[in-house]
Amino acid sequence: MEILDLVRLNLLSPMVLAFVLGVVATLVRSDLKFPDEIYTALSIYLLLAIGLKGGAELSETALADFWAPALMTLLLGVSIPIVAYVILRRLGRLEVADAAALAAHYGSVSAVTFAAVQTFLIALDIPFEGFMPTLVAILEIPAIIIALVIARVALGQGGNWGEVLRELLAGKSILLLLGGMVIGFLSGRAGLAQVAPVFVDPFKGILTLFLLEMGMVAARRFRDLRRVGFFLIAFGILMPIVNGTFGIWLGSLAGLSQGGAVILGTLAASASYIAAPAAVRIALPQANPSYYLTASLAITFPFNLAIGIPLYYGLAGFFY
Amino acid sequence: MEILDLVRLNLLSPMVLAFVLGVVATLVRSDLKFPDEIYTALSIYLLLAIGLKGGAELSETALADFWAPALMTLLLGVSIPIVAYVILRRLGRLEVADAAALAAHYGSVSAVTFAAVQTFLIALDIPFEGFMPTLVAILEIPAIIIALVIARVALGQGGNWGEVLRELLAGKSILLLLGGMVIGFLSGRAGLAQVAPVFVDPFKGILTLFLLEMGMVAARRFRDLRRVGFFLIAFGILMPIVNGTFGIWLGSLAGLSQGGAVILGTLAASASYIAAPAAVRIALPQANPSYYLTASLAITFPFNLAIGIPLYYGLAGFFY
Amino acid sequence: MEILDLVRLNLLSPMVLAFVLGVVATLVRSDLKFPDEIYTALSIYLLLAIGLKGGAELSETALADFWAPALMTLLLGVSIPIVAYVILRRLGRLEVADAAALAAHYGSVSAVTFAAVQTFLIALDIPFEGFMPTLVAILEIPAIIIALVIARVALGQGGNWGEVLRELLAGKSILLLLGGMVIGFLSGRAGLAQVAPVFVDPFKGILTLFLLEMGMVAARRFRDLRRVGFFLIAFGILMPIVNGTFGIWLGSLAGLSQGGAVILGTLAASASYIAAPAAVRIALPQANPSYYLTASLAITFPFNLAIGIPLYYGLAGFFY
Amino acid sequence: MPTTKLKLVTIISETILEDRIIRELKQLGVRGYTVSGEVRGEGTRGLPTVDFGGQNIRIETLVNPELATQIMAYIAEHYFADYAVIVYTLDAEVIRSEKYL
Amino acid sequence: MPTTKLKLVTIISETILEDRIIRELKQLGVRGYTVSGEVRGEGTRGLPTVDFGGQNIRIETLVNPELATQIMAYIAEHYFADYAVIVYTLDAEVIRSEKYL
Amino acid sequence: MPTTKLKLVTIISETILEDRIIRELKQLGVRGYTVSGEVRGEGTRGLPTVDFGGQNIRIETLVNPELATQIMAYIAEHYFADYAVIVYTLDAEVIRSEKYL
Ligand SMILES: Nc1ncnc2c1ncn2[C@@H]1O[C@H](COP(=O)(O)O)[C@@H](O)[C@H]1O
Ligand SMILES: Nc1ncnc2c1ncn2[C@@H]1O[C@H](COP(=O)(O)O)[C@@H](O)[C@H]1O
Ligand SMILES: Nc1ncnc2c1ncn2[C@@H]1O[C@H](COP(=O)(O)O)[C@@H](O)[C@H]1O
Ligand code: NA
Ligand code: NA
Ligand code: NA
Repeated sequence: MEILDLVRLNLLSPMVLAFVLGVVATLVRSDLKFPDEIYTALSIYLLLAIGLKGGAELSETALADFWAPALMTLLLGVSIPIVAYVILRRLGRLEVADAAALAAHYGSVSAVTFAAVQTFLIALDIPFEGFMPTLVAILEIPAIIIALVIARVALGQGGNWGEVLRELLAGKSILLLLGGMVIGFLSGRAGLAQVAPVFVDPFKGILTLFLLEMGMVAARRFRDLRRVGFFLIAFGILMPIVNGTFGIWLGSLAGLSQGGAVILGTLAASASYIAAPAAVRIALPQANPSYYLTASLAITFPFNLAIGIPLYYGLAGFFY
Repeated sequence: MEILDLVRLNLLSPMVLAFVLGVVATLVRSDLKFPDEIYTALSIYLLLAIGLKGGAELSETALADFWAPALMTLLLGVSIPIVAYVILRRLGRLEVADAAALAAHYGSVSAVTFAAVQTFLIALDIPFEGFMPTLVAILEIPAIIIALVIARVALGQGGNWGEVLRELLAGKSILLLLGGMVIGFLSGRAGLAQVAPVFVDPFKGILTLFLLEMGMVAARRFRDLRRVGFFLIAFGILMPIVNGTFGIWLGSLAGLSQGGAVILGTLAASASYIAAPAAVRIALPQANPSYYLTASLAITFPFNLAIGIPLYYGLAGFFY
Repeated sequence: MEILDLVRLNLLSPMVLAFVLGVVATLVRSDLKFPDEIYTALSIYLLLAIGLKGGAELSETALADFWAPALMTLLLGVSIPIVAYVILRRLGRLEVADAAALAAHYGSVSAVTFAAVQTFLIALDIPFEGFMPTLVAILEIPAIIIALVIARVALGQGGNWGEVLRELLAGKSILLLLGGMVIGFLSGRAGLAQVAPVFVDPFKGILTLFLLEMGMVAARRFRDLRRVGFFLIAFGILMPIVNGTFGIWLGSLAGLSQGGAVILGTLAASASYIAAPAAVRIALPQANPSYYLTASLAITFPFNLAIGIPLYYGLAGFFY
Repeated sequence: MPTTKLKLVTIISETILEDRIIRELKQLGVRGYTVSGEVRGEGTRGLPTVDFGGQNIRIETLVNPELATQIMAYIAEHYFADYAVIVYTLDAEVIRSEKYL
Repeated sequence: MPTTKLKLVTIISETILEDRIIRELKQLGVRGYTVSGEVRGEGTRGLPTVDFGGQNIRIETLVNPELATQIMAYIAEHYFADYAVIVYTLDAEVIRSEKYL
Repeated sequence: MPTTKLKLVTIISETILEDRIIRELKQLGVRGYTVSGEVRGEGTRGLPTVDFGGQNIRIETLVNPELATQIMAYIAEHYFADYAVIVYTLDAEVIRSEKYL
């Protein structure tokens, strides 16, 4: 009941509504198009802004508070892809490559979902730890590596590991997140204040614009929904709920505040759509992109945005 | 006299001056170029911002105040293209297709001109109804349909009406305006406040950038002025004055405030340069684009921006 | 010592750190790419914003305070390229075309370096004259013309002078700077206030984004450093120090405030990377672009940004 | 490695016609195509651009010679009179020709 | 439907030369052309780009064989020494050939 | 002015492969190339795009006929199975052929 209220509140936020507008635009075949360059610019902005704020906060945090959550996050990044892979192979009967590809996506993380849950909590005035962006960075990569290792072992392939690793670590999302964090950390709150009219105040508005575009992107994948089948649709909804609950629980064990645990849960529940697809396409080309892109973008992302976030907030009540 | 003061004041606003700078850039053949993607992004922004603000205001308006202005707006949308068509055929001796194409443009509406008149009134602290963006949406399409019907009847053509209608309704300007309005309406003033640092505060500044580009676009059409001839130039200035006066009058009859009537008049006076050209090019390809684009962009738009808006404000004095 | 403190302070500003992040992104071969259109948009923004603020300030300045600094700036624009040319020919033994090309760059000016020094002084609460952007415009072109004249005389070439001059004067940086200044001047502080949420408040943040991209651009030139040789690297560091000191001294003679003299010195020290490369590539195609682009972008620009600006500030202490 | 000779048909058209031409190409039997947006140009019509985005697009499709002829005829009949559209073909060589036929 | 054989001349050049080359093509008698901006490339000169926008542009023009030869010679003479420019021709077939001649 | 006949090899591929294909082309002996980003298309694979930027890129390179054959074979062997990639060649004429060989 309280969760339903939160869902309603969340659904009526400009961000979620903008996502819906994007979906509608695609469904009515509007000529509205978001230039790719603007999409790229907005995502650079979001990642850098998340990093900057996180870094500035981190510079005021006792690092002793930080190791437990960091470790738990790493644990999430290692365990989720393994669990997901097993489920996909056993229950879903997917090919090795496809199962590993999906495992990489669900173990990794979506920065926009992070931005959305952060905005949700701020709107409700619920406090959370300032170092959360660090956890986004920690969670992004391990799952991808583990899933790729699983695939290579199962398929008996070798391959250019060094190159894949470099590409992952130098990938733009990690670079901007970590880079932004370092900038924020070194220049501190005073530095952040100087650029706040760009990187702080307009954050929600820019996120709204970005979600308009995400709605169009997700909706273009809708026609693949039939192709991916019922199992993947169910997976794209249930796996996040499982991962989200797991993340909240680990967050509570790690001593995070309730808000922090909701964020960690949402991170666990979210599926990557930047770093993972790029790495998987290169390292596991035989996996069918329709599966992982559709599940991540057309099922899990909208689910988390609209229902998952308030749901995880509600679920956190059981742990606090 | 008072009108002259307003004109001078208006001419010295950053927005009008930016338009002039754009014109100058083209005339001196500067290498200044506005990337198309930025133009697209700015126009997405403007339409969405207009819609959002309108929707948030609408959510606080008694809808009983709304039906009369809405009806009058519809009346404008139906009558202007008919009058324009007759004038263009009788006095201008234009071909059927060209006359209908121009009628579509002058019956429809320019969202940027709307943004400019709104900004003008806000600078003068003159209040107006919050639901004005709704009227933009109402005025945008009917005139185009009526003009196309006239052309098809006169030319004895049939054709794919359903497709043309869908394209008009799903066109990006309607989609963003109405979509923004729905978002603003549902999320209310509180929702708008969350995204105000993007969609409210920077509005004038973004409009200024946009008008810089519009100046370049309009000036590129100047060389066609000779080709379109004296009649069209006169039409591009006198028709807006007629339509503007008519719009103000209907606005006063509908019980709009003076500010609201000035806006309705400006809407009536403005000529479309997004929705109408796209629809006309597809549905009436035999009409010469030089005529309608030059009249709308190189004559009427600058006229309204520089002189028309303060003029309509002055004229409104006779009705209030 | 005090200079060292300033350097450290400067190095930890978000702007300089963003530049470093851009360099890192290129060195680790990240897939981070800044769309060209965004780069163009940001540079339009920066130039226009600089101009607008300058113009609005100028409208409140007694023009009697202005002629001496303007004249000194012109003197800088005339003397620097001559000195630079002689040094490059005598000490560096460069070809005529290459020496003249470099002279054009070091005599002209970098608007982003101007933005950086302005931001630096504002952060330290050091006042400076509002008309400084005018000096940017004055300094931009003469050096380029003089260097081209030198080259043509030395090479015995004729050529289309009128066209080169028109292109210089209609070049986008002059057009936006001067155009912005005229707009700011005519619409005054009240006009500027209307667009401040776009052109004033976010300035530092946008500059930060821009410097991220500049870092990537500069780093792409690093691999040419070996090719250009030790002499040019030394030139790219020492010439700015000489020019900067000269500029500060002339500024103090012209009666500028200390802040104003630091800015004039920084302008003198900076090397053009928009206007000069374009003009030189057309008018002096036989000059090797590797030399002038690498010196200007990969040596002098980062040097000024990181060390030069606080250094010139320290040096100004000797003249005040 | 056996190669096959096909035709590369190129259509340069106003942006606004993109969706329509692609729909029609598919109806004519085209199995793949590549579009480059944001090209610009001048021809005998001047600049009839109606939107501000890149004025023209280029559509290229590899097809067998008969289909190439059909496409050229189709475009000529339906677009030459009223729109700024040109079409031309080049001789191309491909491998894996079954993909295009 | 009769087709005519023409030459498609392609020039790839530094962005900065766009206006100049197009002016000169028109003087040589070209009646239409298409430009694709924002192409990038590498050749024997490395990267002499002077602005940050797309480094190169591609200019294509359909002309008769004589004019094609003339254009190639012109470009070679005026640009090869100092600028990063290449030019090549392909055999094209068009309909409505009077449009290009 | 003597002209030489070369092959213009065109590869249309997923954006994500750009760096890799160019590295490999250079290893095969290519001396220059031109890339047009932001092309989009459809073929027999549907839309396997993994990033949101322009889905495909077009890589063009002028080479001698033997190298052209080699490149086609290489691309077929390494990319056709798993990636959305096509390759075709056209006959081109150039001047200054030593530049490309
Ligand atoms: N001779 C030509 N060579 C290359 N492209 C051309 C030529 N003529 C026309 N075009 C292209 O086709 C478009 C339409 O041509 P037109 O219908 O002649 O205006 C132009 O905007 C150019 O992009
Ligand atoms: N062999 C080639 N194939 C395709 N494009 C080339 C080739 N060589 C050079 N180019 C293009 O022409 C431009 C100038 O070449 P260059 O003058 O050799 O530096 C390069 O940036 C490429 O875009
Ligand atoms: N017949 C064709 N003509 C032109 N381009 C094609 C054709 N088939 C495929 N392509 C291009 O090659 C890409 C990959 O094709 P595919 O591997 O068939 O999906 C497509 O996205 C198109 O851009
Ligand atoms: Na996850
Ligand atoms: Na109207
Ligand atoms: Na200088």
